[in-house]
Amino acid sequence: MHPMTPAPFLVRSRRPVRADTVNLTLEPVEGACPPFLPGQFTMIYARGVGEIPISISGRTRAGGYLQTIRAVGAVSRALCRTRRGDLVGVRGPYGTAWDVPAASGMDVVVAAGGLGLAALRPVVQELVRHRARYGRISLIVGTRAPMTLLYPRELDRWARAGVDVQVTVDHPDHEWKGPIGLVTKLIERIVFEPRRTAGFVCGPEVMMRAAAGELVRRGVAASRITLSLERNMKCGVGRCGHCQLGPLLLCLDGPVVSYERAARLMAVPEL
Amino acid sequence: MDVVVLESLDPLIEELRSAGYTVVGPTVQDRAVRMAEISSAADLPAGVGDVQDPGSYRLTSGADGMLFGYAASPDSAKRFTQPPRQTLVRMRDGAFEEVDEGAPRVALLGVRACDLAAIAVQDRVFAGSRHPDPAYRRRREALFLIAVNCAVPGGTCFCVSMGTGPKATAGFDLAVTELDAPHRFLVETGSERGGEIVARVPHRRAASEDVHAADEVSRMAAVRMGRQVDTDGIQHWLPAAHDSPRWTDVASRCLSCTNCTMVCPTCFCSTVEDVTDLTGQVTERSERWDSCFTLDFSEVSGTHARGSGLARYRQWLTHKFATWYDQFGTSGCVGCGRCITWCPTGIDVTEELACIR
Amino acid sequence: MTHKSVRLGRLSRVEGEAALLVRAHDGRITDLQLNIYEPPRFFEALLRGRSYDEPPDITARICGICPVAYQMSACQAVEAACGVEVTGPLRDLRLLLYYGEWIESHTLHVFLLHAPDFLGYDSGMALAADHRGLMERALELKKAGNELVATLGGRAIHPVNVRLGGFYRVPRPQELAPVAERLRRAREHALTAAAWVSGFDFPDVEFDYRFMALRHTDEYAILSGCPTVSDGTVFPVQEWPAHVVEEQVAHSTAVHARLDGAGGYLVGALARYAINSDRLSPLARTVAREAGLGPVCRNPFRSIVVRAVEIVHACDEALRLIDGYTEPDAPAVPVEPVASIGHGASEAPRGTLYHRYRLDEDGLIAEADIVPPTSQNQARIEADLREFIEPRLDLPHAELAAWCERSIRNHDPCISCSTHFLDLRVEAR
Amino acid sequence: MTSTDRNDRPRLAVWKFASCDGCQLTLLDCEDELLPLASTLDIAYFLEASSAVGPGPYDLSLVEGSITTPQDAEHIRHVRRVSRRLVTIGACATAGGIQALRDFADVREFASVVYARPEYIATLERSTPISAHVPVDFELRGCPIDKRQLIEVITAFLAGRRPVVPGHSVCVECKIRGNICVLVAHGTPCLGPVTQAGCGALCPAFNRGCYGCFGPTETPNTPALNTKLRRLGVSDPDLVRVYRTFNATEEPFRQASEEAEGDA
Ligand SMILES: Cc1cc2nc3c(=O)[nH]c(=O)nc-3n(C[C@H](O)[C@H](O)[C@H](O)COP(=O)(O)OP(=O)(O)OC[C@H]3O[C@@H](n4cnc5c(N)ncnc54)[C@H](O)[C@@H]3O)c2cc1C
Ligand code: SF4
Ligand code: SF4
Ligand code: SF4
Repeated sequence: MHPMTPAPFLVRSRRPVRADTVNLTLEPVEGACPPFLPGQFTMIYARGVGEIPISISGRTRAGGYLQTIRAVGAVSRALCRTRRGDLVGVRGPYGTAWDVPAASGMDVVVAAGGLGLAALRPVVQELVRHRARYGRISLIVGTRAPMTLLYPRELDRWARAGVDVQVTVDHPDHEWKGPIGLVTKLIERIVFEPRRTAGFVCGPEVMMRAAAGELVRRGVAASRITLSLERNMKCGVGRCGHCQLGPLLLCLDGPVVSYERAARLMAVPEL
Repeated sequence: MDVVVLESLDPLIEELRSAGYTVVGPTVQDRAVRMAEISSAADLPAGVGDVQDPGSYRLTSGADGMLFGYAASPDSAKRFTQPPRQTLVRMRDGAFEEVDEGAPRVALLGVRACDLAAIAVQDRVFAGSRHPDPAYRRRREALFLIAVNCAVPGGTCFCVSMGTGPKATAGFDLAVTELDAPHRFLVETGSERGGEIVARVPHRRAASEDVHAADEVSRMAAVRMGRQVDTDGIQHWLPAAHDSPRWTDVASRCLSCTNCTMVCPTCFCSTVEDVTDLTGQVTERSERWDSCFTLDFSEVSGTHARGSGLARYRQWLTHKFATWYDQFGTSGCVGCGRCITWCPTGIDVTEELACIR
Repeated sequence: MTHKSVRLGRLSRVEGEAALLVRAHDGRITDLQLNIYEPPRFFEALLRGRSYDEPPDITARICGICPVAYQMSACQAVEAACGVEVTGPLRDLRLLLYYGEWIESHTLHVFLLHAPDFLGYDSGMALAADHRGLMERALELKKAGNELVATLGGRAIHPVNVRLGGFYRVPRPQELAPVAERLRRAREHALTAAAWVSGFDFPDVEFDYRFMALRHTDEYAILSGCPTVSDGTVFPVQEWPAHVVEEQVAHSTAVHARLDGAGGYLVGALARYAINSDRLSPLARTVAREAGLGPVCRNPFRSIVVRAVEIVHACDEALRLIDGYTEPDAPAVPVEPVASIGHGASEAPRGTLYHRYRLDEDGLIAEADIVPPTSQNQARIEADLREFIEPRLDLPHAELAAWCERSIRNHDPCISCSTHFLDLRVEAR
Repeated sequence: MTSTDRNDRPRLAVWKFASCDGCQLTLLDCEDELLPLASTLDIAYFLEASSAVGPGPYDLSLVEGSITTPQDAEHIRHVRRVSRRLVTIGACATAGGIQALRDFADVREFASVVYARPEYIATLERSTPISAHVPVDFELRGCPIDKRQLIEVITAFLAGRRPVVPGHSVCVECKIRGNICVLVAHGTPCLGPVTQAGCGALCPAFNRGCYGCFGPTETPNTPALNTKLRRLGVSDPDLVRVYRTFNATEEPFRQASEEAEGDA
C-alpha cells in the first residue's frame, strides 16, 4: 500500500472536553488498530478538508485510539465537528516514542502545557500502571484557565494512584485556589532527586524550553529529558520535507526528541 | 558483450520504441535544450552548445554534428521519477481508492552522471525509506536510463567536487560516450535489459582506440569543470555556521522564488492538496512539488518557523550540503549546477559556501 | 392616470451598472434617462505617459467581456502611428483570436442574457433548469469560443499573448487541432441555436435606424475596415475624429456621440448585418435566409437572430482559418515607436470600437482617445425606448418595466466599457 | 429537487463595484461547472446573469471592483452587513485595480482629460480595495482571477476547507508547468519571482515575462529583482511602469515603483 493512503476509521464516540476541544475515539472499519507507543501520532484525514498530525492519547477498551483535538484551523475544526459513525482516514502510528521504561528506578517529572497533556497521557498511564517501578512521580500541568483543563477526572485518579499532580493556570476564575502562572514556577518547588530523574515535557515551544531549562538548572541531565516537538507535517513518513528541524525530520526522528539534542536546535532562531 | 560501438543512435531509438518505450531525449525548444519525446536521432540537437553562468543560460553553436555537446539541460529526470503533481487518493461513497497514475515506460536518453547520482538520492528518499513508496518503485522500474558521458561541462558544473561525475559509473541501463572523427558512440551496458536491447541493434565490439578515446573525453571533461566546492567536513562546519553574516548578505539577493529547488534533481519536498467537486461527492488528495522557500512550508501553530528569507535560504543550503547526510546518509547535492544557472539573481552555491566557510 | 414613472434600479443581465428613469405625462414621455452609474475609471488619462506598447494590456482592462476587441483596436491604432501594418498569417491569427471572442461573447448574450427574455425566465440558469440539454450545448459552444481565445491568447479574459506587431508566441498547427475539433461541434450547435432563436416570438416593430459599421473589401468586417454608414457615407478610420464627435449634453447623463452632426446612430449586430450581410460566409448567409432575415433587419428584438447568424459565421470562418494555417516565421513584426498619431477601429461584438493615440518622441503616449460602441449607441437606445414604450404606457407597471429592460438588452450594451460614461445623477441606493 | 431543499442551499451573491466585469464573468466562463454550481448553490443575487433578486442575507458574497465613489463606499457596508462570508475577487477588489493609478496623479486633472465637464464627476481621490472599507474573509487575486482558483474558493467554502490558493511565486507554477525560464534563458524581464502564483504561469508559457497581474507574493524581494532587471537593461522609468499596472498600490509594488522613481 502507498504510505499516503489512509485507512478508513469510524468515529466511535465524540466527547467535547472543553469549548474548543473534543475527545474522539476512532476504530478501524476493518481489522484491529495497529499498536502504538506513548508519544506517537497518527495523520487524521477529514474528508475533503485535509489531514493533520494528532497524538495518540490512549487506547479505548474496544481497542481504538483516543485522540484529543483542539479546533484551531480548518482540519481540526472539521474533525472536532465529526459525529459518531462518521468516516475519517487514519495513517500511522508514526514517529518516535517516549521511553518510559528507561525511567525505571528514577524520579519522574512530567510537564505538560496546554494540549501537550494529550500527548503525555499515555506516559502517565504507563507510569501509573507500573507505579512501583518508579520513584516520585510529579505531573505538572499548565493550562490557560480552569475551564480549559484536559482530563480533570483522570488527574484526580492519577493523584489517588500516587502521582503528585499540580495544576497552574494563566487566567484564574474566582473559584480557583491553586497556583497561577508558569509551569516553571512549579518545577522550582517540587521534590525530586535531580541526578536520578527523568523529565517528559510537551507543550508550546516556549513552555518546553522554559520547563526543560528549569529541570537542567536543578541538575537533571539534558539527556534524561525528552520533549515532543511540533512542526508542519504533510506526510508523517519522511517524504514531504516539511517537518525539518536542522538534521531532524521530525516525523521520523521525532516528535519525541531528547533535550540534549533539541536544546541546541531550539536555540537557533528560525531553524 | 560489455562495450560496443554504434555508428548511429537511430537503430537504438528504433529498438527502444519497438520494445514499448517512449523515448525522451534532448531537443531544442524555446531556445533551450529540453527533454521531450523523440522519434529519431534527427530530433537531437546536432551542433548545439550552451553557455551557462549564474542566472544565465544561452544556446550557442557547439561542435559540428555532435549531438550531446552541451551540459545539464534545465530538465532533470525528476519529472519522471517524481511527477510534479500526482493524485494519491480518491474518496467516494465512503471508500478510499488509491489512485495509480501508472508508470509510463520511458527511455530517457541523455541522462548525465550527475542525474544518475540524483536518481540514486531520490531512491533513498522514496524507495529506501522506512515507508517505501511502491508507486515510485514502479516508475523507477519502468524508466530505462541511457546515460551520456559529458564532454563539455557547463560553466556552473561541479560534479567532480561532489564525486558524482563526469563519467557515469553506475545506475544506468546503457551509458553512451559520443566520439568524433569518425562520429560514433561507445556504449557500455549497465543492466541485463540494457544488454538485451543493445544485442538487438547493429554494433561492433569496441576496439581499444574507442575505449581510450572515450576515457579521454571523460578525463578532459573532469578538468574543465566550471566550478568547485570544498566539501571537507561540510556536514559539521556548515550547520555550525548558522550565524554567519553571509546569510544576511545572500538573503538580500534571494527572491525566495523557489527556482533553485524546483530545478534541483534531488529536491523532493512536496505538499498535499485536497480538492472536492461541487457536489461534495468526490474528493481527491494530490501531492505536488513544494519548496522550503515558501512561507506555508514551515507554518506551525499559526506562525512560520522560517519567516525570514534568511532562514529559508539557510535551511535550503544547509540541508542540501550538510543535514542531508544526517537524514539520508549522502549529500543532497550532486553538482549539476542547475540551481546556479536557474537562480534568476544568479546566486552561486559554490561561492556562498566558500564565503561561509 | 396621467403621471407615470418607471424606475429600474440596477439593470440586470447587462455588463456593467446602469439604471433607467422614465417619466410620462398624459401618454407622452417627458423625461427618459439611461443612467450609467458605472464609476469612471479614467483610462484615457491614465494611458498618458505610458509606453507605446502598453495599450493592448491596459485597455483590455476596460472590458472583461470583449478584451480582445480592445487589444485589436489598440494594436492597430499604435501600429498605424508607427507605420506598421500586420498582414498575412499574423493577421489571420488575430482574426482567429477575435472570432473566438465573438463566439464566446455572442453566446453569452444570446443564451444567458437575452434568450431568457423571450421565454420568460429570470436567467440562463433558470432556463437551464427546464432546458438542460439546450443549455449544455450552448455552454459547449461558448466554451469553444473561450478555448480558442485561451489557446491563442493564454486565457479567455485579458489574454496575455497579444502584442504590437502580432504575438509573443504563435501556436504550432497541432495545438489548433483540438480547437478545430471542438469548433466543428460548436458550429453544429450554432446552427441549431440560429434555428431555435429565429422561432421566438418577436414584437412587431421596426425602427428607422441609421447604421454604422466597418466594411472590409473581402471580409465580414471584424478586425478592420472603413467606417460605413447606411446613408452611403464611407470614410477611412483616420478621419474618424472629423465624423464622430462626442458631446457632453448638459441635460443628459452620458456622453453622446454624434455622427456627422446628428446623434442617434446605431452600431453593433444590426448595423453590421445591414452593411455587410453580403460578406457573410455562404453557410451563415443560408442560415440568415432560413431564419427569415432579409438583407436588413430593423427590429431590435431580432438582433438575437443576427447574433446567432454571426456565431455561425465566426465558427465557420475560424475553421477555415485553422484549416489554412501555417506557422508564421516570426511571432511578431517589429514595431518601433514614431512620434505620430494613429487611429484604429475594429468591430467589437457590441459594435465599432475606435482608438486613437498620439505618441511623443520618447515613445510615450501623449494622448489617448477611445470611443466604445455603447457610448455611440446611448442616444439610439434612448430613442428606441421612447418609440417602443410610449405606445405601451398603459401596460401594468411590472410589464412595462420588463419591456424597458428588454429594449435596452436588445443592444447588448456593455456599460463596463464606459471610458466616457457620465455619472451626473447617481441614484440614491 | 423539491422546493425545500432548494432553499437549504447556500446562498451566493455577486456584487460589482468599479471594474471591467471580467472577474464576475469568470463565473459564467466556468462552462463545465456552471450548471452543477447553480444546483449546489442558490445564486440569489447576480445581476450580470439574472434578473431574479433574492433577498439577503447571503452565505457567500463574491465582490468585484474597487471603491471609487462615496456612494460605493456606503454600498459596500451594506454588502458586508448582508453577507456571512465576503470574498473579494480580482485585482480591483483586492488592490484597487488599474484605476488606482489615479493615486499617483491628480484625479481632478484625470477627470478633465476624459470629460468636458469634470465638475459632474463624483469620484474619490483614490481607488481603494474592499478591505480598506470592510473586513474581508478571503481575497482572490488576479487581473482577472483564475477560473480554477474561483472554483477552488467556492468548493473550499462548501467543504469548510482552507482554499488552496498559495501565496508563493509564479515561478513555482512555471516550473511545475515545465516552462523554460524566460528571465534566465532569454533575458526577458519577468515579474514572476515577486508575483503570486495562481494563473498557472501563463505569460512565460507564451515566451513572455510575467507582468504581475496577480500582485505581490507573500514575501517579495523587489530590490533583488530590480537589480537583475536593471542588469538586463530595464530603465528606471520602465521599472516604474512595470510595477504600476493592476496592483500598483499593493505596498511592495508601490515601494518598488517609488524606489525606481526616486532613481529616475
Ligand atoms: C506530532 C504532532 C502531534 C500533534 N498532536 C496534536 C493533538 O494531539 N491534538 C491537537 O489538537 N493538535 C495536535 N497537533 C497540532 C495539530 O496538528 C495542528 O493544530 C493542526 O495541524 C492544525 O491544522 P488545521 O488545519 O486545523 O489548522 P490550519 O488550517 O493549518 O491553521 C489555521 C490557522 O489556525 C491557526 N493555528 C493553527 N494552529 C494553531 C495553534 N496551535 N495555536 C494558535 N493558532 C493556530 C493559524 O492562524 C493558522 O493559520 C499535533 C501536531 C504535531 C506535529
Ligand atoms: S537562491 Fe535563487 S533560485 Fe533559489 S529561491 Fe533564492 S533567488 Fe530563487
Ligand atoms: S520565467 Fe519568470 S515566472 Fe518563470 S521561473 Fe523564470 S522568473 Fe520565474
Ligand atoms: S504570468 Fe503574471 S502577468 Fe501573466 S497571467 Fe500570470 S500573473 Fe498575470
